[in-house]
Amino acid sequence: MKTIGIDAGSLNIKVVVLDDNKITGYSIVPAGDDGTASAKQALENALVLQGDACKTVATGIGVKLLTFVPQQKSITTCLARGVRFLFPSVKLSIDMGAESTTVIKLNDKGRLADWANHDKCASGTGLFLQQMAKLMAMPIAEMSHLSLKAQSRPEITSTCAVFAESEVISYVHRMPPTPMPDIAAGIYYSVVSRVMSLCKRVGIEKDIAVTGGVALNTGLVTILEKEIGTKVMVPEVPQIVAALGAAIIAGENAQKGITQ
Amino acid sequence: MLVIVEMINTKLATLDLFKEVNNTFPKTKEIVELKSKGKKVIGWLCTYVPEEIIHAAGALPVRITGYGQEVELEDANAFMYINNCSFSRSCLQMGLKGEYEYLDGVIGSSTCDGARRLFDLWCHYISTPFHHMISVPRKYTEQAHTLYYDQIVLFKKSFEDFMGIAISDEALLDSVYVYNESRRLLKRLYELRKLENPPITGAETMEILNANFRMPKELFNRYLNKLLEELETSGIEHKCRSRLMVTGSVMNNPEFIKSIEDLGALVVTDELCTGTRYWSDTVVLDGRTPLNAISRRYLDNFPCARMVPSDERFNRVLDLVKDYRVDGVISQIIRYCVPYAHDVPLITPRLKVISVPTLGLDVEYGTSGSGQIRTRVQAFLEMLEAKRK
Amino acid sequence: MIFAGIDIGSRGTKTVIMKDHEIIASTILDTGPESVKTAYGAMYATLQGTGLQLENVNYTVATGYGRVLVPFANENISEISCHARGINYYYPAVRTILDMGGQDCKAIRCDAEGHVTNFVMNDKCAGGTGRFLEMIADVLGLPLMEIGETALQSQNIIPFNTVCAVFAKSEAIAYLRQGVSRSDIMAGLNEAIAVRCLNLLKKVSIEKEFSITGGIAKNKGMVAKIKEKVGLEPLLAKDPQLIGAIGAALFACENFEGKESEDNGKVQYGYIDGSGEYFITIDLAKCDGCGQCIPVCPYTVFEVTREDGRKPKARVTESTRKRLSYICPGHAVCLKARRSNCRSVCTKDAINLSW
Amino acid sequence: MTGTENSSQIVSLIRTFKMLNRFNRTRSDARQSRILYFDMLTEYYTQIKNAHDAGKMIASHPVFFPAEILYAMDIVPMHTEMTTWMDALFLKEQGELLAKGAELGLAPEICSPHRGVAGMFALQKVPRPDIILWSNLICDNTAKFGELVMQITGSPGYFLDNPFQNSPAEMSYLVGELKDMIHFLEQNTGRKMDYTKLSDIVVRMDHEIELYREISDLRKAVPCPMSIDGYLELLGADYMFPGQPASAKYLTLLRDELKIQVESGRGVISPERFRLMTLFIPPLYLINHLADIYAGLGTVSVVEPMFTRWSEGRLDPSKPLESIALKSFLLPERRSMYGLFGQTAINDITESAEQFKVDGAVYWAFLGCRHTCATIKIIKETLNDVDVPMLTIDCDLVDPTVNSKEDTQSKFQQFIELLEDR
Repeated sequence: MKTIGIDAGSLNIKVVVLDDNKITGYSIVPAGDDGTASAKQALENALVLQGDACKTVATGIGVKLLTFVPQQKSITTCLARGVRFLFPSVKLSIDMGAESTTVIKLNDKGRLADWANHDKCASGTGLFLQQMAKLMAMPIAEMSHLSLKAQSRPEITSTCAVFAESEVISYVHRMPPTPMPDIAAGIYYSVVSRVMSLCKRVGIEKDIAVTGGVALNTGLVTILEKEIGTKVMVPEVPQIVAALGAAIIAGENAQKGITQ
Repeated sequence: MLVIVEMINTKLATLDLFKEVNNTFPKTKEIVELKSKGKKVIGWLCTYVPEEIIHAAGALPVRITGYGQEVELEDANAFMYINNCSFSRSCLQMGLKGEYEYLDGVIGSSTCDGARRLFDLWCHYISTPFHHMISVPRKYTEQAHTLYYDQIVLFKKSFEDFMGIAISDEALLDSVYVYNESRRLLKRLYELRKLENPPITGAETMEILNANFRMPKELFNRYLNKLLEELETSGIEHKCRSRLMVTGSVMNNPEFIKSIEDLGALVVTDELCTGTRYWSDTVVLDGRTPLNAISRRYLDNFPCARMVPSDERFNRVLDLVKDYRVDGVISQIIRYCVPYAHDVPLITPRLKVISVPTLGLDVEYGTSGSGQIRTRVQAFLEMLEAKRK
Repeated sequence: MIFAGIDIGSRGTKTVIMKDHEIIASTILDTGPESVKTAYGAMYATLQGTGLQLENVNYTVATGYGRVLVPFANENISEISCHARGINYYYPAVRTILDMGGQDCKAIRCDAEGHVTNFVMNDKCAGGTGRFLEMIADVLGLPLMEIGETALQSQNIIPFNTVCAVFAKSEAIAYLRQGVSRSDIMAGLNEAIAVRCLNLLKKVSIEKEFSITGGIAKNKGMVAKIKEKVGLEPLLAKDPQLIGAIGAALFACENFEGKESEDNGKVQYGYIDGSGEYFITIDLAKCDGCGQCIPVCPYTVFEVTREDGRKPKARVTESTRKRLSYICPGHAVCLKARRSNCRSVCTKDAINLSW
Repeated sequence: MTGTENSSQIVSLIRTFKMLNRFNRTRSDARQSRILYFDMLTEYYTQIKNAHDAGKMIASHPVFFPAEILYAMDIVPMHTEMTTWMDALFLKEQGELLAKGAELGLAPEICSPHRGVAGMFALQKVPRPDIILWSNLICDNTAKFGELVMQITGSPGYFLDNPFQNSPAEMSYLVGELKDMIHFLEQNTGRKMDYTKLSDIVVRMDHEIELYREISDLRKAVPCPMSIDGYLELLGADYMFPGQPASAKYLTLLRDELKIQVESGRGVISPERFRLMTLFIPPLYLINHLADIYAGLGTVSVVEPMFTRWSEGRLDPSKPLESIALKSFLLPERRSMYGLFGQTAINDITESAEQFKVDGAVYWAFLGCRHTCATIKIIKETLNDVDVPMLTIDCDLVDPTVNSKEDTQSKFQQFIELLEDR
C-alpha cells in the first residue's frame, strides 16, 4: 500500500513516497514564493517516479497552505515516527532545520514523550549559520572544516541571532583581529551550546540522532558529538525524516480508516 | 621604534597575591589546604548572612559567586529557566558542575527572588551537607529587628548542631573584632579613593574585594595592611577625565570596570553588595550581647534595594556621590534583576536634581564590557566633559 | 587647515574631508572584514581628486563601530557625540535625534552647540535596527533601497505584534506564503519599528526640532511612519548616512585648534627650594618623542606619553617631578660621571636643565 | 477631592461589563454565576468611580493583599494588578499602559502588570488613590512597585512586610504589621477600624474558603463541569471580594450549578477527550482564543494546583487579625511561590494529578514571573514520576508582543497529538 508524506518547510518542500515500509522515492524542492505550487511540483516529481498514490499526510511550518492535503500532523509527531523507522534504538533526536531547532524525546514504544524548541530568543538555527557564512565571506562547508583548525575560541554569548552577529563583527574588528578559524569555532560552539541546553531540558539519553538539513554539516556534527559525549546517528538524507514520518502516519491512518 | 613607557606598578606586590587568589578560586591554595586539615568551609549567598557566626564556629565562610566572565549557562538554563537573573544561574551552573563540591554547607537568605530560588534549587539538585535559610524582614522597625534576631538565634543553633560545638560569646567577640578590623581597613582603602588623583583604580579595588570573600579574614587583614602601606608610599597617582560611581546589581568582574577605566575615567566608589555595601557599617556592642549586636548591624547595614523605605538607601548613595565628588553614575543592572530595575525611575531623578547624570547599562552577570557597552560609556564620558566645559 | 572624519559602521564606512569647516569630499563604501584595510582604502578613495595626501590632513577623528582600529586617527569619539555634532552643522535648531544605524538604534538629545545632553540606546532586542530591515528585505526578495517605496503603496497594514527580529522574519515568511502583498508586510513592519522608535525617543523626552540620521533615514516608508508616530516633521540632511563622519570632522577641527597652541610651547618641570632652582625644560616643538632620553637616565626621570590626539612627547615622570633635586645631580655632574646624559643624547636638543 | 476626575479606564470597564451582561442575559445557556460575577465587577468599579464624589477614600493594593481590612474600615479598595488584567482581558488597551511604563524607565523584564500599573497611574486613566498600600507577598515586583506609584500619585503609602516562613515568631510579626497598618490607615483616613465588622468578614471568609474547596472537589468529576473561564473568576473573587456578601452569593451559586451538572453527568466540554492540569495563568490577551482551542480539541482545565488548592485550616472570628495572618499562609500560592519550595509543593502536584485524573499538564511560563518559572524543572520531573507529560509555553500575562497566537496554537496542537499517541 503506497503512502506519501509532505513536509512544507520554510525554505524547502520535501516529499517521501513509502511502499510497504520501503522508501521508493523522495524529492526536495525549494519552497519559493508560492508554497502551494512548489508543493504540487514536489508531489509530481515524487509521483512520476511510480504511478498514482492515495494516502497523504502533510506537516511542517507551511502546512496550513497545503489545503489540498486533508490529513495534517504536527512536525514533532512526524519526526518521532521518521527517526523510529530509521533508527529503532534512538531515544533523543535533534532536528536542525533552516528555521528552527527542535529536540524530541522518544519513549520505549518509540512514541513522542517530550520535546523542546527554542526559548524566546531564537538563534542557533540553519539560517543563523548561513548568515554567519555570508558575513565571513566563505561557503558553509569551508567554514565547518576551518573550525576544526582553531586553537582557542572566543565566547559568543548573546542569545539573539542579530546580536550574536554583532559580537562576531566585533571579534573581526578587534585589535589584534581574532583569527578566522577561531571565530568559525566560536560560531559553531555557540550553536552547539544552544542545542545542548535544549537537550538538557528534555534529558540526554542514548542513542542520539541528528536530522534536518544542518546535519550534513560535518564540522558542526563533530563538535556536537564532542560536547554530548557520544557518537550520533545521521540518516543518509537527513532533510526528509519528517516527510518520512508523515508517510508512515498516513499508512497507520489508512489501517485505522481515518481520512480526516 | 616609538617607546611608550607603560606605568607597571611593580610597587603593589600584594595586589598580585589577591589576583592569584581570584584566578584560582574556587579551588584556591588556602581553601584546599584548610579542607585537607579538616576545616569546614561554608558558602554564603547574600550580605544579610552574618559571617561572624560561621567564623566564630571555626569554619571558613566563603561567598558563593558565579563565573568570572560571561559564559554559556547550559545546565543552569535547563534547571532554572532563562528568566531568572544570570547571577543565580551562573552560581547554579558552577554548583551543578561540582566547582563548589568542597562546601560543607550553604547559608541562604530570603533577600530577593533570585537568591531564594538559587537556594531552593541548590538544596534540590546539589548535595551540600548543611543548608539553612535565614528569613530577613524588609524593614528596620524594632519589630523587624526582633524577628531578625530570632532568625539569627535559630541559625546559630542549627549551625551549632551541625558543627557539634557551642559558639561562646568570647568566640563571637573575637570574630567581631576580626571582621570590624577588616571593615576599618577597607574603609581606609576607600578613603584613598577620595583623593584628587587616587593611587588605586576601581578595577584593582574590585580584585581586593573579591579576594576578601575568598580567604581567611586574618590572612586578608594582614595582606590588606601591607598593601595600604605600599599604596600610601607608592606615590602612584591616577589622573582621570571623570570620577565615576558604579551602582546596581551584584558584580564581581574587575574586567568590566577596567573596560570603563581604559576610556580615561576612574571608578572612585561604588554602591555594590560586593563593594561599599559589604563593609560599610561596623558591629557596635554598646551594652548588647555579641549576637544581638551582630543582628542589629546586619539589618541596619547600608541597605540593599530590597529594603523599604528606599530613601534610607538613596540618601546614603547621595552622600557617597558628594563625599567622593562623583561626576557621573554608571547603573549596571542584570536582566531580570527586579529590585534594582524598579529603582531606576526613583534614584535617577534624585541624582539629576544634584546634576549628576546616570548611564543605565543592561548587562548579564560576568560581562566584561562588549563593543556596545564601550560605545555607551565613551559617549557618556564625552557628555560629562561637554557639560564641564 | 584640512580635517578628516571617518565613521566605520558595521555595514558601511563613511569618510568626510573638510577644509576650514567646508566639506570638500565624502565617500560611502562597504565595510570589509579587515577594518585596517577598510580605513586606509576609504581615506585614499576620498582624498582622490582633492589633490591631497594623507600627510596633508592636520587632524583625523574616527568614530563608529571600528573606530579604535583606525591607525592614522588622532582621536576616536563615540558615534553618539558625532551624530549630535554632525546634524548641528546642517540644522542648529535640532534638539532630538533618532539615529538608526546598522547594529543599533539611538535616541539622542543635544543642545544648541550640538553637545549631547542625554541619550539612550535600544535594549537587548535588535528589533528596529538596520540589520532587521536587511533581513526582512532578504526574505521579501527586495533590494534594501526599494523597501521604503514598497511600504508606501500598502492599503491595509498587517499587525506585527512580536518585536523580535528573528520571529518577525518567520512571521513575514508566513504572511508571504499566505499571499499577503509585500507592501502590506513592509508597512506592517515599519509600523512595529516606528512604535519601538517612539518608545525609545520618549525615554529621552522629545523636544522640537527633530531629525533622523543614519542609513534608514533614506527609507521613505520608515520616515513617513516615524513622522506620523512622533507627530513632528523630521529635518533630514541631504545624506543622513554621512552625519556621523561630518560630526567627526567637525570635532577634528575643534580639537585640533585646542591642541595646536600647546604643542609648540616649552614645558617646565621642577621647583625652587632653599638650595636653588631645579627645572627641566622640554621644548615640545622640537621633541619628536624618540625616547632616547629614557634609557640613558639611571633614575628614570623621563617617560614618553601620548596625550589624547597629540603626537607622542617626552615628559618628566610624575613620581620624580617633586624630588628632582634629590635624584638628579645636574646635567654637568652627570655628563662627567657617565659621559652621556639626557641632554647630550637628545638629537633634537629639546631638553634643558637649570642645574 | 470632588470634581470630575479622569477615570476613563474605569468608565470603559464598567460599560464593557454591563454590555457583556446584557448579552449574557439573552443567552439561555449562559451560566448565571458568570452574570452575577460581571455584576460584582460592575459594582466594584462603580464604587471606585464614585468614591471621591461620595466623600470616601480609595486605597490601592496589590495581589494577595488583605483587602478585608479596607472593607472593614469602609475604605474603597482598588486592586492594581487586576485592573490591568481587566484592561488586557476586556479593553485590549494595555499596550498604551505598558508603553508609558517603559517611558518611565521600567525595564521590559519587570512583571508586565506592574509596568501597566505604573503606566495607568502616570496616564491618570484612573482616580488618584488616597492611600498606596503594597506588600512583598508574592515577589520582588509587588515589594518594589509601591514606591514608584507613591512618587507618581504623590499619595502617602504603607508597606506590609509579609514574613517568609510560617513560624510562630513570623506569624506574630505579621500580626504586628497588620496592627501598624490599621493605625496608619486610621491616621490618614480618619476612619476607625470596626473590629466586629472585621469578625463578620472573617466568618464569611472562612465559609468562602470551604466553598472554594467544595468547588475544587466538584471538578474532580468526569466529565469536568468547569474550565478556564471559571478559573479566572475564582481568582478575581478572592483577590477583590474577600469575605464580602457578594462573593459568598456568587460562590454558593457556582457550587450549586456545578453540583447539578455533576449529578446529571454533563461536562463543560463533550466529548471530554483530555483533562489538563493548568500551571500558572494562561495569557489573558489570548483567553477567548484559548477557550476555542480547548473546545475544538475536547480539552478542559480541571485543576490549577498553584492557584485553586487551598491549604487545610479554619479561621477564628474571635481573633480577626490572627485569622487574616493565617489566611495569608492558607493561600494556594503560598506553598509553591513564596517560602521554601519544599515537599508540600511537590505533594500538591502529585496529589492533584491523581485526584483529578489528569492526562497532561500545561505550564504557562509567564516570563515576567521569574520565581515561579524557576520551579518548572522540578514540577516537570514530579509529573514525569506519575507519568503525566507537561507542555511549557513561554508567554506573558498582559503583554501581547511576547508570543504570537499561531505559536501558542501550534504548540498546543503538538501536545494534544502527543497525548493521543500515548
